[in-house]
Amino acid sequence: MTETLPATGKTRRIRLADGTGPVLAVLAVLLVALAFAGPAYSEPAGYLALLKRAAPLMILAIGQYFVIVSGGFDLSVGSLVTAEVVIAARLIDGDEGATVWVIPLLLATGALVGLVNGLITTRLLVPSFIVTLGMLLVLDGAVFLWTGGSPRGALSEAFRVVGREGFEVPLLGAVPWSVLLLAALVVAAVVFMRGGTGRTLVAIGDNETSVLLGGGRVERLRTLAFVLSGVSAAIAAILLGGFAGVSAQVGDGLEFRVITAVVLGGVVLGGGRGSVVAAMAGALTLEALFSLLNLLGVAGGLESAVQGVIIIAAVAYASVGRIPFRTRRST
Amino acid sequence: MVVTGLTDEAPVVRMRGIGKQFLGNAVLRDVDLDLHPGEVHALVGENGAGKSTLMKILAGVHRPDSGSVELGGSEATFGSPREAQAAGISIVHQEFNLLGDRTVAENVYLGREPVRRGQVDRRRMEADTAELLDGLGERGISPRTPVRRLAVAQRQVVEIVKALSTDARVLAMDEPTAALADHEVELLYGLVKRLRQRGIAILYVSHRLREVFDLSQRITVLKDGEPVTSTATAELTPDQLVRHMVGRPLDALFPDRAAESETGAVRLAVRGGGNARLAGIDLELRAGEIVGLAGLQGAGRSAVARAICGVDPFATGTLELEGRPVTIGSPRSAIRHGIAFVTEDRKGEGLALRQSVRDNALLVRRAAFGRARGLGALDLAALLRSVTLVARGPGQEVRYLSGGNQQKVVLAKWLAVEPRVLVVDEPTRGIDVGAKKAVYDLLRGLARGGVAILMISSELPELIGMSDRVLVMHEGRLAGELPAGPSEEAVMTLATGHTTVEAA
Amino acid sequence: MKRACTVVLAAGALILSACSSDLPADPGAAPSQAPGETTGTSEFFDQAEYERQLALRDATPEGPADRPWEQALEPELVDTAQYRKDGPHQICFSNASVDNPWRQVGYKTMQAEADLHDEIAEFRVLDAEAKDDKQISDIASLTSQGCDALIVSPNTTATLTPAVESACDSGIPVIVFDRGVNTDCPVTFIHPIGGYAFGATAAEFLSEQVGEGGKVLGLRVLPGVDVLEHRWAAAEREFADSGVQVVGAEFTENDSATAKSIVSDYLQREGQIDGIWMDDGTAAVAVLEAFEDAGMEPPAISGEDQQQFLQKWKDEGLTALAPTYPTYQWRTPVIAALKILRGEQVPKEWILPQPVIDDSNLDRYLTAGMPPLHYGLCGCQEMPGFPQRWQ
Amino acid sequence: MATGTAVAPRPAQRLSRVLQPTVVVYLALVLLLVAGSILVGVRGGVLLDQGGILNILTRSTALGLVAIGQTMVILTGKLDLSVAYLIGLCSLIGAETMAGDPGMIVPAVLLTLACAAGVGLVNGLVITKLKVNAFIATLGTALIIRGYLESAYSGPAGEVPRAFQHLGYARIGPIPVSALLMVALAALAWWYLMRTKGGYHVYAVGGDEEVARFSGIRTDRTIIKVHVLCAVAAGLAGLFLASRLGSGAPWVGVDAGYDLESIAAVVLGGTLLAGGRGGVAGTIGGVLILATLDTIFDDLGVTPFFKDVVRGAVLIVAVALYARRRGALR
Repeated sequence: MTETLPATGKTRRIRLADGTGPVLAVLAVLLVALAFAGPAYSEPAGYLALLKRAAPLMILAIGQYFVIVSGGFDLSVGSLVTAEVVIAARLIDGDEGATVWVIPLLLATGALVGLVNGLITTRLLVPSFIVTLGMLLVLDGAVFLWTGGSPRGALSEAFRVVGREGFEVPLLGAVPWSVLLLAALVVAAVVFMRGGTGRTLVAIGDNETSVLLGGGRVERLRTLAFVLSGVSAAIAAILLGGFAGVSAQVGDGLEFRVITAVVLGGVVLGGGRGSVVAAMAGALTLEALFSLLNLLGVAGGLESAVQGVIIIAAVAYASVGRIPFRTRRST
Repeated sequence: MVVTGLTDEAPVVRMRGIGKQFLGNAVLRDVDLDLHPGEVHALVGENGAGKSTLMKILAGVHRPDSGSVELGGSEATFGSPREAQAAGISIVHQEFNLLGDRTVAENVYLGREPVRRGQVDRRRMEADTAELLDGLGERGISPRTPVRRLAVAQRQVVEIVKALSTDARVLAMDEPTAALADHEVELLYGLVKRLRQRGIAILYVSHRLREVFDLSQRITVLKDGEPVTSTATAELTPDQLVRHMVGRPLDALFPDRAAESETGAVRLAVRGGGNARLAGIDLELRAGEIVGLAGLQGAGRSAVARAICGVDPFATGTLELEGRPVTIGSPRSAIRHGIAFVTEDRKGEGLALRQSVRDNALLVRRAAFGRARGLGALDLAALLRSVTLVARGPGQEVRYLSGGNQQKVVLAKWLAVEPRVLVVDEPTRGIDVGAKKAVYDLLRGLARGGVAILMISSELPELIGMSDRVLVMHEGRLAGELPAGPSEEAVMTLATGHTTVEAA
Repeated sequence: MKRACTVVLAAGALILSACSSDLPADPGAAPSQAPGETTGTSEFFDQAEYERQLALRDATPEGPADRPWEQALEPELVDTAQYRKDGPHQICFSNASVDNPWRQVGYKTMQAEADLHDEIAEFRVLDAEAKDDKQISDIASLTSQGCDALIVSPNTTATLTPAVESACDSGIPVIVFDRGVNTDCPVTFIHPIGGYAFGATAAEFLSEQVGEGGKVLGLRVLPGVDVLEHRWAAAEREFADSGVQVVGAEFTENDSATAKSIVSDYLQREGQIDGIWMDDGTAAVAVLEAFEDAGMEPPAISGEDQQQFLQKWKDEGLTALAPTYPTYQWRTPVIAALKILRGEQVPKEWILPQPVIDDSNLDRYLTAGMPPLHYGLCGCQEMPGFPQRWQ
Repeated sequence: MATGTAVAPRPAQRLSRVLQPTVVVYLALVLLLVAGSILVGVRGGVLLDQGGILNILTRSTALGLVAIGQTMVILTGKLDLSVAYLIGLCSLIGAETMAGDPGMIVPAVLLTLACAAGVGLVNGLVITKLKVNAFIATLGTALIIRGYLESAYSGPAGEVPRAFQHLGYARIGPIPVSALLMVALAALAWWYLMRTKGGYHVYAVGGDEEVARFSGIRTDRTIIKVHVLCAVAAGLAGLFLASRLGSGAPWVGVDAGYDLESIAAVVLGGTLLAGGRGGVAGTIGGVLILATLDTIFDDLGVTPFFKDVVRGAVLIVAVALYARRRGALR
């Protein structure tokens, strides 16, 4: 603490945000392991396929990150994904022309669900865990009440392009559109989190009062986080629906999987700590892990057990493992 | 250093040569302290002098690095507050250690519930609590009331009862009046006197000289972790005590006041401002001046600050900025009108501790202005230099900074939005002398730059030394205005509504 | 004080006298087939039943040819005169759940069937939402509510057996369909031929298509559901007999995305897959898309009678087969209930024919405009309200 | 800052003192029963006949057992997401150990509860010693149990003897014995929370862990204890379900969603999700409300999808009301 500040901010090193290091290390190990386990991973196409598969979860992780880092939970994303796919199928009903207005409508629906979650959380002071749990039940029921029990209609080819198809790039081969979309969202998320609003969102998770007294619109920003989470679920639904078509089970269990992913990325439940890149890396790590286990022919049961051990270990490492580190730093 | 006891009884606590270091900084060096039964021993000193640390060593929260603690004549080292408690030493914390949803009795016996036939003996617990409350003359509090429903002073009583319920022989009280209104302090006086009569030894930590002289029989002054003097109260005058505490002429710390020519037009004016806690507030702040706002704790100083800054806005009256009436209903609107508010609770309200220096310094700018609308470009490095921040870099998390540097970050985040009115509430609480001086210089520099500053402080010398004018509050109203450099006595006269003030 | 004591005592006595149990009587010598504890599929394999089902595939059904839901294979009729009762009737139905499209289509068909009959004054339904415990309560509650006949679609075979037994004991006719129970107390048990036939038919087709040494991937929904386990058990045998290489058997939980990912992984790992065997066709289209997306020709595939699969099959001329587990079986229990209440004979085990869709009869089961997860064998095409009611 | 006057209870405050969440819950339950009876009556049925009461109580039993445990965990400010899988696991351990032999009932029950306690102990240790957030710790445990269940079982297994099945089926009039046992357990939990030192510490830890620690309470022990108790309660629920089903079933807890549903019941019963406030009495009210809603909807022939919508809405509205009242009190 004898050093004074560097003269400008321009010389700052590229610094890994807190908690990003471990997850990236694990991810690297998994990717290398994948290369050994499956011949397909010896070339870019294999990794692109992995990214394509991971894209929906990674996008959900971005949305969930906003909510978690500002101190909340969003348990409604899984059923929101299902609802969006079912809504899309019913509204499009195989009509190519409908795609153009249905996609904005889906995004708006996601935003609306997020808005409701956010408003109830911030205005009615209901813990977000409960709000989004209630929303999970409501969405689960409402969408099938509307369609009479099972999905109806069909998705158009145009709707499915983003989730399913790709474009040719020299050297890389076919790059899926979803990977491109993912890349765009990653950039957008990183830019957002580096900007004022993003930093303020993290500060809310850390100390809400300081932001409030600092003139921040805490309620609005927290609501924004839920809206972004809702929109991310809509985008994930477009990708998942595009990837595999209509299904009534498409969002099952996604809410816990995405929270696992975000936590795996070192984002602290309760807010105020963690980076969006790490959250996405957590999602990719999880998907890479599933792919690896699958390639190794590990049975389904072991898969969830491994997932369980990993999240406990990751969080335990983050909270216990950091303590000696912390003391060293504070001297 | 130790003067002979006033009472002939042997001291119940003898602390000898106590030393303590935190992270290599010595906060206590070779401190001796005796506590006698039935005696109030005041421990005074500036913030950061080591009072709290010494008290926590007594209460078993910290272990001393050197020296010894004797209790009733035999060596005692306490590994935990529990052990100290068992030995008869209890502590009344400055911050309440109470559970709002539990009843008074449940709080008093928290962790030590009497058990009878396998279950908690509620009847006994409540009866004993009632008895303790009775013994202190507090009949207004029912042992069955949830603490949430009690007034702050009543909670303080509960804290004290909690401390007494362990059959304490020694009671350490840390700023027990900090949260109390003026008339509530009187209640506490009575309480302390009754405790004395029971033969309890009391270590009384306070920065309020009046209380010290009213209550104590002996005073120990700490300065920078070292004992300056330990004397019978009767042998000291307030003037002497202040000199012991400060150790040097206070004046040297404070920059020169504003010259007449430097004060400009009225920047902010409140007329007839009032809300639940305030009534009839009329005040003016001029560009370039520092106005001190004095008053006892609870007199409404912070309420004025919170009202001006939109946290708990005025419900009545008008507020004018540069002659134009404005409505300020939220911190956001205050900030957008150029009003900045350095709150007294740095950690709770000021900083996002796990975020970096940069993020904290930019917090207000980002939170209140979004894309920096209406603000010029910001040179963060220059800003941080201007507050003389010492940190590893803008990426360092603020929780790793010292209190003084944390306060500089708080100031920086407000300076980043170029305020025209700056309200500072206890700007030097809990920071060391060097940092204090830096804060003083910074505030004066800002005033020179044309900022109107309203400063609140419980430390009268500081307030007097810094202010170009002093406004004094009493029970939610402005009791009067004093010109630059008033005597403490003059301030206290207005603040207490009395004509005589014992403390300098 | 004394009075209070008396009251308490009286109340106690009353309570004791009211003690009772809803526990069904001990089945005693009933062939309580204890469920096994080991993993794997062997516990689900029953050689005799396997052979019986394979034979049943070729048996000629009795009953009207245009209404397969009224047909029965090798019926062994039982007398039901004891249940004869004048209408109008209250028919009750304890449903396991409506949590998948197959059950949705079936349930709608069943409601339509109930609407057809004026003798049915009320058709009461309790949905167990896939909870065994709730279904046990549901059955008990229906039994006590004056139903004239009780239809049960059990959620789990083993665990629902006692509840069905106690319903039988109450004297009302009980009709069980779809998944069975381990007791023969119901008047009739309605089901299509069964899982072995389903699995074997599909496997025979695939074996023929891929030939010896061909690679087949098995895609299953869930472990532990007996009907589904039978399908795979039969298929495994068939594949082993014909020398087909089974590259894997994976669970998809009926999720298209999961299924598609699994197939993509296998295509990466194996390079080529010649045939896809599915125990449930819900994800068939997604599976075929995995091949398309990998730039490969569609494999030989066995699916089911879902609309979207049949449509794709027709549009793209797939090499495909759809053994079915027909949803029209949801009509039969209502018909059976009324027969029983009229005192007419019904088969003790009412085995419905299990048509197989191949290229030759594909058009018959494909109705344009139906939802993607509609089932072609709903037997509902002639019912009032078709197709809107099913859309 | 504060007015020193002793606060005389204002009428609104007095009212709020009467309207404790627990009272509100039972008032709501009564209102629901009345409204339900009318609705069902309009359709020509009777809600609260013997069958109806039996239904509501039977339905409440398993959820009630889990929710009692969950209440204790939530009172400390934690939560337990592993109960659903644990219920399935316990039903299997119980049924397989009994294997139809009446002599094995006692050992099986003991073994099951010991296993459950072990899982709870792991949860508690991971939370307190490894300092893992309870949400993650118990989600992790849930996944591990799920993994075991998936790889080791493919369906119902084990067999409970008839003697044990009486637990699930015996009743006194319209009151199932198991429901009485559940209520007895609730009473025991109530006694523990309201009357014993351990219970006091549960509230203290949930109210403010720091204050509790400062007052000499071994907070880690309290947290571990509630997790063990919660797991044991889930174990009892598993045994009860095994006795109802006649065998163990791996997914019996998951299919019924007992993890989130138990949390919903606890919160519906007025316990604060953040801990420190609430209790078992409210929880039982919450459980009864959920079961009554179910029964009413069944009697009205409402689709399960509509039920979900109502459940979700009820949950949010109830907690919003509690939050308002609490906010008004401050």
